[in-house]
Amino acid sequence: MTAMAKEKLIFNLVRGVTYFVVIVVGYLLFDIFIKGIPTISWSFLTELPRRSGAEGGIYPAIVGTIYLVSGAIIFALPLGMASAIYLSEYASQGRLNRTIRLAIITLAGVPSIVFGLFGLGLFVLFFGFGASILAGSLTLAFMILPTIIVSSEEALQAVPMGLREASLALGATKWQTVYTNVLPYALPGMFTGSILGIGRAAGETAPILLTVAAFFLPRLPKSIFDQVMALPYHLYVLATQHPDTEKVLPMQYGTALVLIVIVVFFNLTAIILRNHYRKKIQW
Amino acid sequence: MNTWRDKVIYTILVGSASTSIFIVLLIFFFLGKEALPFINDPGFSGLFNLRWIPVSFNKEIFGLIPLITGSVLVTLLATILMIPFGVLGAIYIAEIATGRERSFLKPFIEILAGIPSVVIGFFGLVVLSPIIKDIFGLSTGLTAITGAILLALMAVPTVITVSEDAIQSVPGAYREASLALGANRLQTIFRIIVPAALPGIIAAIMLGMGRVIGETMAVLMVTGNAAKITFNPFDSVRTMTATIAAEMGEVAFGSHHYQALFWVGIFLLIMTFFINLIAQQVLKKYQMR
Amino acid sequence: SRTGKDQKSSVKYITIKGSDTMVHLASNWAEVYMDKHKDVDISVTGGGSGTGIAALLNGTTDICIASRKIKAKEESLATEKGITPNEIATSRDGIAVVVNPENLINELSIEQIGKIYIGAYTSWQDVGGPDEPIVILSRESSSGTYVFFQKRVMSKKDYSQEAMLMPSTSAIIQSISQDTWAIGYVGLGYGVQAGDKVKMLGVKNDVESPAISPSVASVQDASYGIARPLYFYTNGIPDGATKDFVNFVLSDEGQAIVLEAGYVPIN
Amino acid sequence: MVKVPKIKLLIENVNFFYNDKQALFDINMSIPDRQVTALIGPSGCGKSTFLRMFNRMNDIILGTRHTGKITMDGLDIYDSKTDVVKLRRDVGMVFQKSNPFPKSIYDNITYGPEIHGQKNKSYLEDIVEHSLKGAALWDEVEDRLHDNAMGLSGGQQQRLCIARALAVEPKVILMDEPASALDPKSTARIEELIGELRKKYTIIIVTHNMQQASRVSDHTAFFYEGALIEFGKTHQIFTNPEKQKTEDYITGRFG
Amino acid sequence: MVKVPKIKLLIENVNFFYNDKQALFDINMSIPDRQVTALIGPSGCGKSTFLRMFNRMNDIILGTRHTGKITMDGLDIYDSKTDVVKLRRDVGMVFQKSNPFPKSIYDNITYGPEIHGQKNKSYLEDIVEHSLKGAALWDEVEDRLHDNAMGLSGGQQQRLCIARALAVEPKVILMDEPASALDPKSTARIEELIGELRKKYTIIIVTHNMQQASRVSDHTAFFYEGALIEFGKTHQIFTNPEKQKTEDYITGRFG
Ligand SMILES: Nc1ncnc2c1ncn2[C@@H]1O[C@H](COP(=O)(O)OP(=O)(O)OP(=O)(O)O)[C@@H](O)[C@H]1O
Ligand SMILES: Nc1ncnc2c1ncn2[C@@H]1O[C@H](COP(=O)(O)OP(=O)(O)OP(=O)(O)O)[C@@H](O)[C@H]1O
Ligand SMILES: [Mg+2]
Ligand SMILES: [Mg+2]
Repeated sequence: MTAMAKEKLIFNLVRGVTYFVVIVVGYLLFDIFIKGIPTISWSFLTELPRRSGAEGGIYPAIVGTIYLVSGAIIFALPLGMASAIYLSEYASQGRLNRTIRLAIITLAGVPSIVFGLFGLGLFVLFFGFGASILAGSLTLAFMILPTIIVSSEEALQAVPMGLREASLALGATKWQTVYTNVLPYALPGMFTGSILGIGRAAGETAPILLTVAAFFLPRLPKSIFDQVMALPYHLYVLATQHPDTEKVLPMQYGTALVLIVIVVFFNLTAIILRNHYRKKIQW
Repeated sequence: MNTWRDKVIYTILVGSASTSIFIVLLIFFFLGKEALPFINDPGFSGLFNLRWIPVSFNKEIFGLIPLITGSVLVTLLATILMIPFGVLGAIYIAEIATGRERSFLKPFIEILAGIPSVVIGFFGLVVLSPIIKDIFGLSTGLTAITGAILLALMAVPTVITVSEDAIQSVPGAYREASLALGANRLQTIFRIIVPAALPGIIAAIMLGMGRVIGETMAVLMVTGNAAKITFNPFDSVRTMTATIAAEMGEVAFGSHHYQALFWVGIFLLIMTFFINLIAQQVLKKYQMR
Repeated sequence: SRTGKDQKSSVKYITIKGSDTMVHLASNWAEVYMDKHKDVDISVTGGGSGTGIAALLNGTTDICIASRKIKAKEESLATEKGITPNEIATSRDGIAVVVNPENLINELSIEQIGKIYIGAYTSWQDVGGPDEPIVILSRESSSGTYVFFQKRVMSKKDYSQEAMLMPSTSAIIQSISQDTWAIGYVGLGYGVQAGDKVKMLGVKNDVESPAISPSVASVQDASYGIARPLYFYTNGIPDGATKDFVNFVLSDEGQAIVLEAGYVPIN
Repeated sequence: MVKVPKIKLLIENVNFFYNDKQALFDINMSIPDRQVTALIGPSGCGKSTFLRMFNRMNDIILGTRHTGKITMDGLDIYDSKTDVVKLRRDVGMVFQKSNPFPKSIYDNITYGPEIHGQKNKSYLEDIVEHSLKGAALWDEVEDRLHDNAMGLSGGQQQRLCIARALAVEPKVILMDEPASALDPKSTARIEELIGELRKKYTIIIVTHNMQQASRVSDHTAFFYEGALIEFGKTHQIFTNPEKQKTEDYITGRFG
Repeated sequence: MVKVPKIKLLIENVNFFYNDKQALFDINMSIPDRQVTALIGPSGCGKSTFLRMFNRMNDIILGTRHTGKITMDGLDIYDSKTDVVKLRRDVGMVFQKSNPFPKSIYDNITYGPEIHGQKNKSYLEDIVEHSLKGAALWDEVEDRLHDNAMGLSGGQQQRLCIARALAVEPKVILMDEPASALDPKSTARIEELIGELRKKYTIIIVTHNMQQASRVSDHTAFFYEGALIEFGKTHQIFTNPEKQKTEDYITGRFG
């Protein structure tokens, strides 16, 4: 076989493998889309569930998911970005820095169910928040914190050293330098990573199972100490606990579709943002 | 004035960064607090029993070994599956695909990373497990391999994304140098670029493994959850994450079973911690270059 | 928790937490009750019987739904915390033993089923079928059904190590409908709803007695041998809105909902 | 008679370390006010390291330390009481790779004055014009002050960086191979500019280019493997060096 | 009588485009065999672009195209039947920034022969010694052939890259500012080496450094804004250019 034929063959093989993954994912999305779309209607999106989810809509679950995700953002974003700024711009080689990094690695490796256990122990029971938006959001926030820190730090590191040096050499203080010449260029990247983390938070069942999610709660929460319904948990119960399998199957697909749309929406925003800013900023 | 403001900001930043340490300590504290009484009664060695029979009218046994082997089996299988797909996918996207293909493939793969694991588990139960059963002529499709395939599916985007970054960051100069010596693209990719990106690719695989070990919902739905020690991919296995997720809700708080579940959590944490630690170490070496 | 708070507002809150088996039944009750009592809000949360009982002990729920009886360990914890769990049987759940419709076996005795589940019988040949391995499906060890089945059918012996523990009843039905040689147990309601996806076996209480098919009637008159009660636990005798709700559940209307949800009314 | 120049910077027994690696060995030197001092020497000999000591830019590299003393106008710049921020204002720096901020030309110049509290619009405008003229860039960019600085050519960018440094009115300007990435025309332009600036500023310039050193500087310091081998009038160093090493280097016998 | 050198490369009416941007305008030129041809001109004039046409290195940049014809020994190198891989074997290249592979010195050299199918161990060893000697690096690395090439100094790395190019036995060697990142000593070393290599290879070198061009080359081509302004004997170009632009550039009047 000539080198050229061999090259062609192997490239086609690699292409085949890649598109196999694409097709599997495509099939998965397509399947859920096709089976979910007939269920989607205005009333499905805006009504309360009836007959324990076999009829009616998923409005409280959508709202609950949005609350939980927003809560997670409010806690995790500032904390994560501040941590990243510290690690990237301020930290020296000291023991504190090493310990923080070790902690972040550890956090990144904590399985989501363990976060659930932790949230139950700390927020629900110890702090006495009960199963509540506050407890659930905090648990999710802690879960996505390492993602936000790591990706924000990468975005900060991508800002050329020359800009910092130039600013410092002009007599700017550290914070002036970071604030005017590092953050503005790192922000898109920081948000990108964060939003990817948030997408993950929106789809997780395990951490909210024990800390916030209600299966049936026919009203919207009034305070952060209320429980909420949430899409992933709703889907989980429909898929596993409902006797009327035939009847809830369309509801399952509908819920899965809405959940995917929400997650994909977050991810797409992130991807578009990143592409947009990558094109715009050039050093 | 500036120095004063800088100091305040510095304090805030240090404080924020330190919360991670605090959280980790809290996690260990809370897991430990619930788990510790187990050491006195029924005793730490009970965890190394070969069976996991948490509910019994005779004798409850809380051996973690079958759960650990279950997790290890599924993780290994998933890793073996995700490596070719993840690495070849990354090579394709970074080196072979045309510009337009790239701009479609990359976001698509990234979207896959965001599909909730309940959805993937649901898909596995309804679609994948019958396929596995038929292909391999099994009596049931709920096996380790089914779980591994789903987990590989979930981890592949991580592997592709991170490996692709690693391949991308191989200096273009190597590529040019190789081509200028009369190497074709295939030779350049596999003899120069992939070796140069190898540490990053290994790190990507380790990160993927981390995700695989920690994933809960998908395995819960499709591996059959029989707590037995086996290394047969077509057997049903019970993983550590699935055990916690499934049993935590019904268990009597403060019981031995409850404590044992927290031990499962601790072991899980230790396992993922080491995998991530190795990944970081490899990544660091890579960045030194 | 909502309990005790918001007393000033006119809305009364009831929280229900516990067994995943019962969440949809409980939410059906809640839904109908709330339609009639606009001044009452009821939330229903799963998580498991253990979670529910723990919540009752922590004072974070008004009603705990449980598919098993409270355990001694939990009872002693309750005493410690000054809580007196009050048990109310609300309905019954018949457990149907199901196989794939292609399986020619139609009935088994409780003893035979027990031997299958403890791993003494591994081939369908052992119970008069073809020489095919038996795939054993069970609910999770955490489920009340698991324990109940162990106690009622398996003479309290341990499950076979080969038994596959499914996270849900739907998963069992799904698998049975796909695996020709599998056996499983599911709540009567699930079995009925599954239609011809699975076949419910007749159960003989002992080798001599006739096989009884699971049905609402046979569970209610206790001729069908594998059935268990489903409970509410409250802290002491309920009062106020909770009491009214419990009464509603036990009323004819409440019991009609039980039937509709696939469970068996408590006489 | 020859006027003895005032000493601006005095370097005494300076050693410098990157972690365990010593990069400078016992340097003693005095840098005259309002003159151009060139630092030459083979790659890796420590020129940049030395230069970056004067505005304590090495502080931002982890694991560095030094011994010895550097005083500017008699004040120890490494004293714990020294305000680093103020020091860097007094000691401007131009880097090898031009590094304008990805902002408008105008904003690049006003950045320094603004962070030092200057808010007056018309005053800022004056500074912009003044600095750009000082860096011989005004004519070329006058009518596009609000365009992005990244759109300028390499040579223009480098002059913008010089203008940016001038805008905070430093006393000393450090230049680390300011022309090495530039074409001959831009290089000539920068050299011309240095000739202008030396009237008002103390300039220290690192260069690889011997001709450049001899063209622009008054004094030249030759470094070799972290040590100062020879320091003196540029003319003398290039025509009649005292040390054999210096001569070998200048005549290109080694690099 | 002056020996008329054989023509190795013939360039006819060549235009080159990056997407819509034209980088080369109607170039006609003939490059003599076994001589050194220097390409000079201000930054951005198209020297690198032109150089990279000879081994079709521009092919790997998306959106490029050209018109016109380049022949090597009479064969059209852009013909659809031309084997690019074979072409690049015949036309070696050394880049501005040295780019050894992150492998051992030995593996760097053997990479080329190996991908072309050479498997014989002792033969490969011969090639390594031979190429390193050819690049005047053998003595310095002889006893650490299996060390990582990244541990070499800049100048050594650049010579390794030359050795690596020699190992595949090219006929033409392209060099894009091979010494611009090097110190004077290493530069001198490389220039010496070019003097050696010209006996066996056709060399085309891009340089910013006028002195270098005049030292090492036989012929010099002056490019300006994508056009070939003047091409001739180096001696003549530097002492008596025909075009005013050439003279202006060489005397440093613009860059
Ligand atoms: N950040 C650093 N960490 C460790 N060593 C360093 C660092 N920067 C420079 N060095 C080392 O210190 C020595 C002096 O480096 P320096 O950059 O000052 O040399 P230089 O004379 O400026 O060289 P060049 O002409 O190549 O710029 C060199 O051996 C270099 O490898
Ligand atoms: N990949 C590319 N895409 C678009 N334009 C390019 C690309 N590479 C070079 N150019 C443009 O083509 C023209 C010629 O560039 P080239 O790199 O050939 O110049 P050069 O003479 O080698 O310059 P230098 O001396 O700075 O290396 C320049 O205007 C440059 O901006
Ligand atoms: Mg330097
Ligand atoms: Mg060039």
